[in-house]
Amino acid sequence: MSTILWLVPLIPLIGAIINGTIGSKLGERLSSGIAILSVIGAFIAAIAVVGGVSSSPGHFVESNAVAWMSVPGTPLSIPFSFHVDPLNGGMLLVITGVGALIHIYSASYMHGDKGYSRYFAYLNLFVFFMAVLVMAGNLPLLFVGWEGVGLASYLLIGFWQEKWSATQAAKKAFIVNRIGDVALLIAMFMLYREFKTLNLYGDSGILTQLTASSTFHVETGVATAIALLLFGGAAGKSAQLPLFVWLPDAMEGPTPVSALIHAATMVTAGIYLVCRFHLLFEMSPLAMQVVAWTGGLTALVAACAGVAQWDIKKVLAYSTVSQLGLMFVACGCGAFTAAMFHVTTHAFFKALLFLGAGAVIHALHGEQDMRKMGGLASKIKSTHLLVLIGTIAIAGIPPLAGFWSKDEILLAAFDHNRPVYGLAAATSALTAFYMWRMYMLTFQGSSRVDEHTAHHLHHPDTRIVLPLAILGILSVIAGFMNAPAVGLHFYSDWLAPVIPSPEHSHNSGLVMGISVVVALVASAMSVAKYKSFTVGTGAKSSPVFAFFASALRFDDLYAAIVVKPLTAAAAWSNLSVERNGARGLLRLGHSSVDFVGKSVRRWQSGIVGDYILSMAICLIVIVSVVLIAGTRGGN
Amino acid sequence: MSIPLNYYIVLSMILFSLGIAGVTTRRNPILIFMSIELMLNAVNLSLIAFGRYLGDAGGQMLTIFVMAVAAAEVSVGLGILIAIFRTKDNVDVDVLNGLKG
Amino acid sequence: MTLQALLSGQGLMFLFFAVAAIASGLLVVILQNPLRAALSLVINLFSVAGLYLSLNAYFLATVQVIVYAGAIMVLFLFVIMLLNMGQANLNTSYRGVRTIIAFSSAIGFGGLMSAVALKGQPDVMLPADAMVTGSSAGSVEGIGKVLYNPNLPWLFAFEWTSFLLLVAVIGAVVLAGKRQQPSEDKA
Amino acid sequence: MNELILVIVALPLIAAVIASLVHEKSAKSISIIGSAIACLLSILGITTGGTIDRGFHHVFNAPWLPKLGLMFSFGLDGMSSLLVLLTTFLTVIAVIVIPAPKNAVRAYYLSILVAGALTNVAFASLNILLFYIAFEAALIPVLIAIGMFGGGDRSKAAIQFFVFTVIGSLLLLSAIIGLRIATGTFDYLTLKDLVAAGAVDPSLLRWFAIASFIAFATKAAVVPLHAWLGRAYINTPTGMLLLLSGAMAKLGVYGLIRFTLPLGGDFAESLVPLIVTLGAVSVVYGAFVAAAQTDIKAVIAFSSISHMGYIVIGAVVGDDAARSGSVLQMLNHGITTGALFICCDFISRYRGSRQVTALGGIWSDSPLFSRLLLLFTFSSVALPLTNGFVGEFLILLGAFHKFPYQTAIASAGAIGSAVYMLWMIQRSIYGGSKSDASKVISLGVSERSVLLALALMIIGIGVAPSPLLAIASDNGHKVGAAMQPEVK
Amino acid sequence: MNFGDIHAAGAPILMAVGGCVVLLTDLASKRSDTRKFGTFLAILFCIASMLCSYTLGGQLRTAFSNGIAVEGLVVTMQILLAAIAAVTIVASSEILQSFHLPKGEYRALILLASAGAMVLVQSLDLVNAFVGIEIMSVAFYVLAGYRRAQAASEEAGAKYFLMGAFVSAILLFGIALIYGSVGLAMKANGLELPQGYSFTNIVTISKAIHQVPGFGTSPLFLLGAVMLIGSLMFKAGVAPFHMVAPDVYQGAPAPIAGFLATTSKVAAFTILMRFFTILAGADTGAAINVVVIGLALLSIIVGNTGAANQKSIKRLFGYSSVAHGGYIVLGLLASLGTESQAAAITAVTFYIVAYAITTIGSFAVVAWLGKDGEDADAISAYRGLGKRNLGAAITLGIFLLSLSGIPLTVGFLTKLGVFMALLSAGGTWVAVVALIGSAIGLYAYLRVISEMFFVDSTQQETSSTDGASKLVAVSAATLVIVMGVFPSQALLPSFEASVTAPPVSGDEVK
Repeated sequence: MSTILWLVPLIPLIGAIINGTIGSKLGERLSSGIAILSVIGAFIAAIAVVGGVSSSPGHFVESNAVAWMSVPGTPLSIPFSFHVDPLNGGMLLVITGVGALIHIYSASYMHGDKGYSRYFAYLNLFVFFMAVLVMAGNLPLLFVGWEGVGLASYLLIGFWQEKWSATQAAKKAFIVNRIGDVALLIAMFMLYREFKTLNLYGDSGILTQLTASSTFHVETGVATAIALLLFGGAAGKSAQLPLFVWLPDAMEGPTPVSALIHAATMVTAGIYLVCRFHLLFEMSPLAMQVVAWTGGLTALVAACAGVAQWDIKKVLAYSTVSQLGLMFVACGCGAFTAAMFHVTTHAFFKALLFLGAGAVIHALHGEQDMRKMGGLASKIKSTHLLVLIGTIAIAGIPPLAGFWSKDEILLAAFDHNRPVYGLAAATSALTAFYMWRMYMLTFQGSSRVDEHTAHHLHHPDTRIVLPLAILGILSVIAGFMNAPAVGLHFYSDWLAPVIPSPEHSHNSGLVMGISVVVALVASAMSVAKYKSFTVGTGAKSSPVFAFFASALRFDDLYAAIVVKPLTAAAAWSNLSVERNGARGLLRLGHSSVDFVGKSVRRWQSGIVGDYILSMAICLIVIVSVVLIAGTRGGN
Repeated sequence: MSIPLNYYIVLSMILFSLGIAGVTTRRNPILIFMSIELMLNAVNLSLIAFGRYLGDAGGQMLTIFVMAVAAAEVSVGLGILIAIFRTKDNVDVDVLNGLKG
Repeated sequence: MTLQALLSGQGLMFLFFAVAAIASGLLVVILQNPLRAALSLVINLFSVAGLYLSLNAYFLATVQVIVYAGAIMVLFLFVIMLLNMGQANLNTSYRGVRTIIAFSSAIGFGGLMSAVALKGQPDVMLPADAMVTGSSAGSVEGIGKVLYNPNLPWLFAFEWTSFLLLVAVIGAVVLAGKRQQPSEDKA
Repeated sequence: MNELILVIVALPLIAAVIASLVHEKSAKSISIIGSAIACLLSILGITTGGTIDRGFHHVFNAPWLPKLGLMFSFGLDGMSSLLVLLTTFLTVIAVIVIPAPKNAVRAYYLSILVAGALTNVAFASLNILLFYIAFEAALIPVLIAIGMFGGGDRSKAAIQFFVFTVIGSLLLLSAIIGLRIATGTFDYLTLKDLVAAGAVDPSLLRWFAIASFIAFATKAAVVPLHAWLGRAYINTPTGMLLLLSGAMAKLGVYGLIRFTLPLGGDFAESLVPLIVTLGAVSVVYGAFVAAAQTDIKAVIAFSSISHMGYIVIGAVVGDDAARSGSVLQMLNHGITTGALFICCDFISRYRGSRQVTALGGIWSDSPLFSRLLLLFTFSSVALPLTNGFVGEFLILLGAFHKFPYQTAIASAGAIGSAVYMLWMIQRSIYGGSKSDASKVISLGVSERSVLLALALMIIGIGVAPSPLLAIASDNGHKVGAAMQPEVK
Repeated sequence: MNFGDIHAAGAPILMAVGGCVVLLTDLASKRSDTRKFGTFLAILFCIASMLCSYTLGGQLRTAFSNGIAVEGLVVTMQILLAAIAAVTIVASSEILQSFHLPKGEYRALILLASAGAMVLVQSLDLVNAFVGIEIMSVAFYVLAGYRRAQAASEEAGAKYFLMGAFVSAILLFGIALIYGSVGLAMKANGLELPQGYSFTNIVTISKAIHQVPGFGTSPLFLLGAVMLIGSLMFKAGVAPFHMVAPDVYQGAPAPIAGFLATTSKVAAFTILMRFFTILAGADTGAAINVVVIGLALLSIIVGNTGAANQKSIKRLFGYSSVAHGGYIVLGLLASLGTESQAAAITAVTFYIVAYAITTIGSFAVVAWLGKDGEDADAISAYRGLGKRNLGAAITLGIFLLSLSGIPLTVGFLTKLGVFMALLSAGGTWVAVVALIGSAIGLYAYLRVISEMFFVDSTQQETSSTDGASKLVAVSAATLVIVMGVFPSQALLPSFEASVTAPPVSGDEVK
């Protein structure tokens, strides 16, 4: 069993290497084939592993440790070791499953692009790093995956490297991620200082020491610090409030990339990290509050921004940020299982929506502005139907998946943190509103598509519709994995060995009622508003709308308080410290030597009389000094 | 009653410092050289005075050699000075400031 | 050594010659006309020669008069005439503050040295025996006995003085001699 | 056999002499042969052969000036054998990849080979006066290389570099002589024992600690003493720059580990907090100044101030893991920054300019070159699975429990490195291909193989650093059971 | 006076006689063919003098009734002086030829000057020293102004003469006062003059210092001693009496300047060494030592900063000679304090020998690069020399590196020697100032190297016709490197053995 564990990351890696080195010579069909097969292979291996996990007594499967970094003479020895238990087993399935679908989808979507094989190499590389991140048995290996996915997202966002905005967005994504990574790094050092090991599992692993909390006590200050740093790392990766600005710009990359990385997998790594260290978070109530409030505020902010976007992908991007905010609300309120469940369901319907949007854009030959869409329902019927399912799911309308998982979160928020519940409720209302706005502007209403693209609409082929269909089905049935109200708690039992399933809350009925009402009312308002939308009516957009459109002007805020001062500091240190300071020192030395030299050369006036006079005077001075010292001293 | 040694020594020191005054203030190289001769003369006086009061011939011996040296210096020195100032109109040592800095 | 002792016989001679020497020395430094300065130097030499006599250095006194005053000063006068510096040349040797500094430093030096000479040494009088016997140390015979005596240190220096004079001769010929090749005109 | 080091040092010198006599064309091949053999031999140096004496193997002693106490005494331990290997390796690469300037081919190869040989003497010497002589004599070929083959204001750069470094090393000389007078010997091992036994008066050791720290900090370009680096690196020809930044800068840190700490007595220990703070400041300062540069060579030059900051922290912090990481990072920095400088040389040669504004479109013109450049960039940014990460991680991990705040600031430096490196990469290789066909960077067989070799080493060390770490941990500082974080 | 004494004073005698012989042969023969033969003859005499002093061996004795001393130090210095004379004669054949200067007289003057220096080196009695100094100086005045057609050389000669005459008057007055004070002190304390010694003999002086209480600080003796040291420092070119060096070395033709610089330094420092050894014992030592160390530091600072932004290379070497004079004095004083005086004297002698070789070589390069005799004095003429005449550039480069004390050159070992002496004598602060001085000096020399190698110029290829000075320069450069790497083997064989004994001072010589 432990060897199969190795297969999960290695097969995509081999695919990436093949595509990376000789891909361009293989031709589209073969290179996409290799890529898809390698991800499907990983998916099958993942299934086998998950099977192994559920059958094994301790509910986890571990690989043998291959030595990586070890300094002789010190206890420090960090191996390549993998450990799969129910928590990362579930994520593994999502990653490889949704990954496979998106590989199939992008085989057709990227058709004709000259970097075809390079694209698939990067995609496989991403799956490899994501697998390593999730399955890592120790923190440095997790960090390898952590920064690895950052690298993959950099490469993929900047895939069309001719576009300046694409490479700019890629750089921005990597740097913002890096800020989070540094927080994670410092957290790692603090953990190493506290637990004197970096292994997560095993008898002396950090998590085992955490569980045996009786023998181990961390006074809350340190625990809070570590928890907050971990959350900092998670915020960087999962685009939470301070560090979310990179995700909307990441839409520069190809749409399948957005679907895979910026919806389903990479962004959820932050939540996985928090859930993995849930014991630590539970130790410090302050950390829980911070997580909850950050999540709540991010959700609300992103939702407001989502309402005012005209680019279809931007809407979905802000929606992802907002949903991630909700997941962190769940974590902040102790409902880690609910958070993980929402991760899973969100992966399905958000991937579905992104791929659907991709199909729409593909059909309209790259048009992404919703003001130039409308009335597509009749033209691309299959895409329209599946996107509708996705919209219903995400809007939180029962019985689809979105409703169940969001309801769990709202319930947890309602029980533990009433004000955050308010934020979450408002967010889910806004979510319903902007999702239906997107649906109405794209598929309903009068067609604002210019006639040239209209009459030879590009109908998506089966390789695009099949993944949509599968995701559609999953969006529908996934909700029933964990619907406690209806008595289904398959998912929480699955996670039980790692995260204790939440106790039954008595006011679930009330919360469920409120959320259903909120979702339906918001959807109705949105449908009504955008049914007969024409470009003219949008003209008189209110200042609030513009404020929301620019993501509450966070970009300008960061430009003012972070980017400008740093560039000024760089310029200052280069100019004043480097040019004048350090080299100034050299010039100072030079000029002082010059000054003394000049006075010596002036003393050498060339006139003999001066020389003899100065000799005479010097002689007198010396004589008197010696005489005074000699006689008086008399020593 | 003989004259104490100090008188001679003070006298020679006065003459020596007069010589220095001459050397440092004069602009005409020949006169500078004469002042140097004056200094040498003062030294000879003190040598002989010391020799006399120590009853040792060393002083006088050194004076002989000093005179020989003075003669040699005069011959070479005047040779040099003539070579330079033959063509120059005013005989002034400050003119020689080609080499400086 | 009271004043009146100074004025008696031996002292008188010393006083006379000392004043003459100092006066002529001062004139050498002061006089603008090089010719007059040279002549005052000659007077100075004579007065110092007189002092030598009072110190029983007869041979040296004569050498001083003949060689120093005679040969060297004549050479000086000859050179002064050669470079037609006879009449008082125009630029006085006064060079502003520099001259004052030079003069004061010279006087300072003289004062310092004489203070040293007076303070350090007790009044050294002539040893009794030297006065009486009027030894012939200063005479030609005395000098000769000491100078050429092989086991006295001065013979070595004497021999080398010959080479010194040789160098001086070569130098004079090379520097002031006539030019060999016409091509070697003034660069 | 004991004469191994002598052969490693002598071979390049002999090759240099022959190269300077023989015709220009074959000068290059001779130099390559000479330095390549030396490089292979230095791999042998890593194995513990020859006579062993107090932790040093391949110990070799021969009198040079016995009366003065100056002996040819060589010895290698893990650390110095790695650094010797690095130096010879960089020499080979410098000779292969970078074409010599047309008018003085022989002088160019001569200066590189001599510089490499003298640096090796410094790394392997066990006599502190011999170390000093090699330490200073190695500056001469660099001075000549900068002066004769350098860039724009090369004469100013050469003079400033030489005078600044020599002043530092003069202090070291006075310290060494102070030791010699107190103990009567220049031999490192006896000195080390004497100091350990406390037989040397502390005020002398204090002076030795201060003077040697200033000299080595100047060499390793720690912030206040880095003024020479900017102008020197930009104006050094790339071949010599590989050695200067790759091997000679490490002489400074090597000196700290080998001489300042053991011989500096307990005063050196009290210096450690200052050095670590300066290291952290160097990391941040280097990042800031690099971000403000427009010349890609300047960006890389100032980035190496930042990297040296990490290495210095790791070297002095006194933790075994951190020190082994620091030694490994010296190797990594030599490889990564060397590769970056080589790419920079290609860009400036084919594109005619190093200013970022004039570049762009290299990605589409020369795919292999730009992918390798990207890999080197990410290694410089310390991406996991590359060599940069291993060293940096160990340094910061080891240094954290003693100096948490400095380490935190230093890790923030990692953000800085991402900012300026990616900013440079974006402006220099991405974007539409603006230039005509002549500007396409075409790699010859030898250049391609060198770059690929470097890439393989970067990934290799990133994935399997343990064998090298084992060697690197033998650096003369057995701190007993490492890393007992004191009770919180 | 027996044959032993003649042998003891043999070296200078041979040189002087050589001078006369060369002079006579030159007069006797026709103009044209004397160049080769004259040079050969002169060198023959130099070698003869070297052999004569080498055969003296190292054992300690005096001759000419204690007027001169024979010991390791004297032997080494005399051989060095003879070598310098020979090298200068060889190197200056070019300037004699192109300026049609009288050849016979020139060689005679060089030999006689060297003879005077040798007398000074070996003299114990200040009278002999005075005569030796005068022979040397008079010859120098003539040599400085030898190329009388050129204004600069003329001016150099006149300046050197006027200052030299003034200083020799001061020197004489110093000797007179010492003679008087020693005589009076010994008479007052009833000490008898040892048989065969004069009052001005260094042995007697040291006897007076050691045995007469309080004599060391008696004002008359102090005044005399200071005057003596001051004038010797003028000859050695130590600040503040350094004024002569830059001007004369720039004025005089290069080979002559080299000869002046080295011979006067070698001679002056030997007698200074002798005088300081006897002073070190006395309580006067403290007062004079402090002052002299101050002067040495002053000359290091003046020399190095003066050289910093020089326009003329000969002036640069002038200032560097002042600086190195300062280092030698520092090494001298510091080493006298230590218990192992012999080792210290060895270090200082080694410094003087190394400095002599470097300076002769440097001036030889300047002559070599000159066009038909005219020296390449302006540093701007050296711009881009690396490309035009690589051999000359490398040679000059080696000398400059040696002057700045960079390892693998002899300059480094000398700097090391001085620092070791200073630090072991506890002079840490003095060492720091010396350190700063050498750094400034490094900057000055480096500027020239950068002019030669790092700046490209448009000047065309300079064809150098001066084979002789090229030979001298290159051999000096190789010697600098060889002595830098293997000093013991390369040195004069007599050096190691002979310089073990400290110079003659008080008691040991009877």
